[in-house]
Amino acid sequence: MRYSTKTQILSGSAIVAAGLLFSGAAMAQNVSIAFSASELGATAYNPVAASTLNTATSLIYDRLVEQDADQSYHPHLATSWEETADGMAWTFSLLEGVTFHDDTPFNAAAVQSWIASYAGTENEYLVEAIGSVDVIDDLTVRFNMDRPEPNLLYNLASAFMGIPSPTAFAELGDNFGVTAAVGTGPYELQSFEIGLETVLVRNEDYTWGSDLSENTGPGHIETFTFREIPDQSTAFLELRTGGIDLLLGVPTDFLQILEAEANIQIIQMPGVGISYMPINVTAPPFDNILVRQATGMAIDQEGIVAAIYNGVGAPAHNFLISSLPEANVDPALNVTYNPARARELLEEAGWVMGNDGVRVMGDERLTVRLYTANTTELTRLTQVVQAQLGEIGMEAIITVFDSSTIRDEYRNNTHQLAVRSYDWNNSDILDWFFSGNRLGYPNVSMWQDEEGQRLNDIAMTESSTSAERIANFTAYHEYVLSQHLFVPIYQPTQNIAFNSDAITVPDPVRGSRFRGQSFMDIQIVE
Amino acid sequence: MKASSMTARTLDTFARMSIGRAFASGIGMVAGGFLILLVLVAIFAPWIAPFDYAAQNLMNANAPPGWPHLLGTDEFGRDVLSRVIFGARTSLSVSATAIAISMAAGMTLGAAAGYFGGFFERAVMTVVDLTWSFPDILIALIFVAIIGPGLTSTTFAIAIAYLAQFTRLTRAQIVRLKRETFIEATVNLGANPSHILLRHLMPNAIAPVIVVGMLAIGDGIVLEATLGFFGLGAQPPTPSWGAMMSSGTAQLFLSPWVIIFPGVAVAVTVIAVNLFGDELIRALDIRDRLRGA
Amino acid sequence: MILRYTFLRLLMLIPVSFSISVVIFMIVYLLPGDPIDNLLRVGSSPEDRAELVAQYGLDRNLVIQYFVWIGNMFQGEFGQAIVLRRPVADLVAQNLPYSLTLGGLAFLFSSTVGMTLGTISAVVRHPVLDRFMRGFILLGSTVPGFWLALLLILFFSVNLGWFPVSGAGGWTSLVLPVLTIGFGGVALVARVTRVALLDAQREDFVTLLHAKGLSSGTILFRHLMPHALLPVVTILALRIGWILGGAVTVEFVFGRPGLGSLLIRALGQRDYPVVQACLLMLALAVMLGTLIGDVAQASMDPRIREKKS
Amino acid sequence: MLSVRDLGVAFGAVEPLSGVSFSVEKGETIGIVGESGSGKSLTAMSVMGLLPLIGGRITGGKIVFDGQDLTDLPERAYRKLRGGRIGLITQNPMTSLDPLKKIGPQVDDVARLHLGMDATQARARTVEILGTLRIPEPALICERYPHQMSGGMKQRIVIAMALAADPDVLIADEPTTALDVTVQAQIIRLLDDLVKQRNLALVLITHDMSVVAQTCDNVVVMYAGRAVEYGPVETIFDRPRHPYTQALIACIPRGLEETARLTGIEGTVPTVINYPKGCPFHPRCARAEAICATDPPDFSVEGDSAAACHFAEVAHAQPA
Repeated sequence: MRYSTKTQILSGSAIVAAGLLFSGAAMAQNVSIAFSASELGATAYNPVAASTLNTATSLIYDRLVEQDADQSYHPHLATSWEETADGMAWTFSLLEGVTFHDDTPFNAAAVQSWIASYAGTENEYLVEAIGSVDVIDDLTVRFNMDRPEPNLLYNLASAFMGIPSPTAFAELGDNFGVTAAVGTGPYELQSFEIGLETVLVRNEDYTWGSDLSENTGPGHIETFTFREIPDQSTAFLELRTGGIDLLLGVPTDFLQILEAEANIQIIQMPGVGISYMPINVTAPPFDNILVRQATGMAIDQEGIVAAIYNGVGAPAHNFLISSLPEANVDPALNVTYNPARARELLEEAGWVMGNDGVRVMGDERLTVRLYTANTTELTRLTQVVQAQLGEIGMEAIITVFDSSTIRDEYRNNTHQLAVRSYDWNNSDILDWFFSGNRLGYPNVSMWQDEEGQRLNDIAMTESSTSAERIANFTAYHEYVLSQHLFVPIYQPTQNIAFNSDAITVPDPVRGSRFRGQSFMDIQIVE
Repeated sequence: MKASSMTARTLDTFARMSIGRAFASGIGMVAGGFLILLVLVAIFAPWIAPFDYAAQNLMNANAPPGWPHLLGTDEFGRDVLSRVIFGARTSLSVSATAIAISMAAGMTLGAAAGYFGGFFERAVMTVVDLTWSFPDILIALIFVAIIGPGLTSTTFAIAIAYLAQFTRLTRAQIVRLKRETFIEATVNLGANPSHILLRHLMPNAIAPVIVVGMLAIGDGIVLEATLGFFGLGAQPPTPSWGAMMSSGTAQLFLSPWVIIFPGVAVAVTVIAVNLFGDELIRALDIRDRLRGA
Repeated sequence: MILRYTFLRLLMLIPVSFSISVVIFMIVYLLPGDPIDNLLRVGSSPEDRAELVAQYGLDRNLVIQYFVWIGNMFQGEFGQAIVLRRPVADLVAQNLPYSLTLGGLAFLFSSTVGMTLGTISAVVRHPVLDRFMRGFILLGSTVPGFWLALLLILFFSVNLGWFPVSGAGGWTSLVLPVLTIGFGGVALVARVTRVALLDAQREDFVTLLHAKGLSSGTILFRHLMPHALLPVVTILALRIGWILGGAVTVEFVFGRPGLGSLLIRALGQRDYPVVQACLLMLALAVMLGTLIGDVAQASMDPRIREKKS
Repeated sequence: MLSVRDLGVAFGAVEPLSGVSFSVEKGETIGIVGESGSGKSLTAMSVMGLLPLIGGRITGGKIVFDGQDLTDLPERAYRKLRGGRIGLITQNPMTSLDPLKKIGPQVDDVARLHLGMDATQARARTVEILGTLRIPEPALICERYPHQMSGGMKQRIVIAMALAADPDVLIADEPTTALDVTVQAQIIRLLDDLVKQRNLALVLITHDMSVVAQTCDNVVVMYAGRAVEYGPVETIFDRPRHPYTQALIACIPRGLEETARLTGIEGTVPTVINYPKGCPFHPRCARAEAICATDPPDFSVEGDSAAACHFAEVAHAQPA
């Protein structure tokens, strides 16, 4: 494995190292990958029960259906499906000849027990709408719905609906996904050291890849080593020195440097998340809607994208990623930068400018608590937000917490503003963040409102067709925007970097994320 | 009251004489001079710093050293020189207050343990030995987990990490002095324990403790920097050398000056503290009494 | 004689370890928030919460919980990690070897290199060497670990490519972390050895040793080194606690697992059983350190052996 | 056997010892006496060639041992002499033994090094020597540690070490100063027997004139780094010709009447940096004249003794 050591930092001169002393460059067919920062710390490869899953999961398990980048659905373990007109039943015909890693057969009975296993788990909402499952014959299964669920296909394509082997799932119980993970996927779990490394080895008798991969047979690569590297720049250096071949999440400020490297290629995929600032409506002064609206107008999304993300990614003006149909709301509701109007609103709300640049009302200063988690990206964004709030006379005091402590703070309702981000490419994220029964976390805005709840229930449970669902969610989205519960800031792109001297990666990348289907097409450069 | 004024006087002459000698030597002069300069910079930071340390100017981010930003700007366009100057104030004050607390607690504990001895001494020394051999970074991180990130918890974390050193040193001094004949004499004269401790034992024990305190300030700055690295020290935008050094190691590739200058500041300060400390030890001629630590 | 002395020291440790275990058990309740919040499914009812609390035995009063905990501990039953949902024993077993190899090697590196440098600087009175030694010892205590780690990675891994940037695969990934931790340790041990040797050389009996016609080499190794070892052994023994927990910073930068990092992660997630187990392991290592220090000193110095027993 | 001619020693610019001469034959004891700070211990270190250890160097004179001049002997050869043919007995027994090692091995070293004995032979020899020094159960003692021994016992062990390789010369640097009176007498008698039985040459350095009187054949009186009078003990004690010697002899407490007043010498011993010019004793000398303050007196020889004093002839009268 050859690599160039051109560097601008210390020596400045390009030194090509003759021999490689370290063992990373195993000649055997192995590709090593580093997870992105958001995927670190997954506790188990158990799609049914785990709350966080990483990319390796999509290689161990297959899904009935796969979703492409253009939101279209492609068959995988389900060859075809049809939904009854009233949306109360779905029938799937299954792929023949598919076996789990423990050689037990994949059939209708397996699907039936798999759907049932979601009961009582954190991911139960995925199958909530399914009343019961009937086995028609060995390769046909029917879902009898309690209510129409236009989002079913989206759920079935999600990583959380990978299909585990029922026998192994029952046998291992809580240990499933920890000591062993049995699915039908192209790769089997060889070893898993939590917080360090996961090694997958090729499933030789895999031939049922989806049409999102050119190679539907066994993978080209013998083993994939997934590594968890907590320090961002260490991961970046590993890629530079050939310690890893593929980095799944590249921080934006490294893009500039990586692009300058001859042997490193960058792939930018449309973003699947938003960075935003939730406003706690129960904490004065933000119980006044004018103050909330003013706060929204203080943030210069375009300026932020240009300055600290050097033009990579896009500004966010509402709560959903722009590729979702429910994102095109009435433009007037979009949150845009307008500092002059923001100052007027604050004056209107009674906050007059004090002598030290901070607004006052009576003897009270406009000083607010601004929380964020201790990752480099978020701390940097929070400091820019702090400065922009300062421009309109609002003094924000930052406190940086580690990720789980910050949840306690939200639950104890000690925050006023926070800077955070979410990763989801479906409009039901609105229910997740704004439904009344999830106050504190994830409903950081602590918002409870019957009109909001009504619109939420209609969108979640009473949309029978996808067109209807889009309309309902758009209405809900617009109502949420009108209440000024948050300030959208930035839509990051998904950036993946790989060592082009070591591996070739399919381009364009199929699917909404760089997942199992793309790994099938990775090849080693001889 | 009279006793304290007498102790103060002996301390005063003692200090003036030894500090003078410490400054006399070449190294002592340079190191001591640098430390005085540093304290002045920390005190008059607002007037010295060319820019407001928190003023962001995103258009001018990551500008290399030059004019008007002599040491360049960081990823928010803030002036690195001003942040290093204000950083001196944070790092020095955090470390100095922490060591002061640690010294006060350590001396009281050590003196009591040394003087009363017996089971009390055994208990105190065992606990203190445990904190000393427990990694200081872990003590600090546990402490921060309990009372949350920020400068107050960093100060207490550093104070606890060095408590053991001062307790051991004071106890060693007291135990050694307790056997001196002049102490037995005062005991026979019917002086009560606190009188003996305050008037006689402590003044003699103070010299080595002050010197070790100085050296510990250097270590305190390093520990504060490490806590900053974990993002648990000074909260943005308050500048501290530690936080600046760990403001995302990505800076090393984009704008290394943002990390290198505070790093140099830490190194030079700690070296100056150590050099001056050594000169002070030689001047006070307490090398052997230090072995109790 | 040594056995009797060690046994006595062990007896003295029992009350200490008891009080420490109580402190460790209580520390966890000082942490704000609790792990059940991390576990609770979003929007679950108070009954779910109560059920989970009962499942982990957090509802019983503290004293009972303590004795259950200690009872399990003796049977090697560390309980179930709440957030990571696996036996604590597995977690510790997975992380301990990494800490032991890294910490152990760093310990050996800093003691051997430290002692050699200390001895050389005490024996060879050469002004230039002296200045270099003082400079090196000074630098050892001024450079923060994470900074040194970064510089080493930049120089050796990125520029020269001799060692991997991070990870825990094979001996090559150990070199830079050991150097980073060891650097501080070497400085400390060298300083202590140097002072101890200089003091030993000033002892009266050294004149008689020369008068007996012994060569300065024999005097140094057979008579002076044992004297110098006494303070060095005490310092090293007290640092045994650092083997397991001291490498947190290095483990973070080099992306290596270890007991220290496990403790910090568990602290963040308020995973009580893991925090308690890690703290207990560290406390045991520290107590073991003080015991080994005392016993080593007693075995080397007959005066201590007589006095204390 | 050992003769020292005009020995001069310096530490950096300071010269604490100059122009010292004496010689001693086998079976003889020579005493070097003087108040502390007179440089007498330096003679021991010079003869042993250990001055570099304490930062000193020989500036002049010769040390002839068995016909060989030691001042320019290479270190390797010197090391063979040390402990082998010249034994040293140090002053403070409490700190002369390595506290971490047992007694046995510390004594065996000398025999193994100089007589090429193996462990068992050396140990047998040690036990035998300890026995001759009247140490009870020597075999047991070998297994004990220095801190378990009394001062007197430890001094005997130091002596055993000095004797282990059958040396020709023994140098005893104030061997009894740190011991209490009863043990002092035993040690002195012990040394005296050794000189007689083993036909050794003993250089006894002390500040105690009564010890000199009991054991020495010849004596050299030192003051402020110089020899001021030397000669056989009888002549020196009968007719001390140098005022300092007379004063020293006068200080020996005699007689038992309660009224006897102890006489002392006014003033204090000069430190090495302020040695007075001319005769060093003149500031404290009752008979000092102008000349004494200017030019240093030569030795006025009388038979086999001599005194460095301008008025040596005059001072015959017995002190009051």
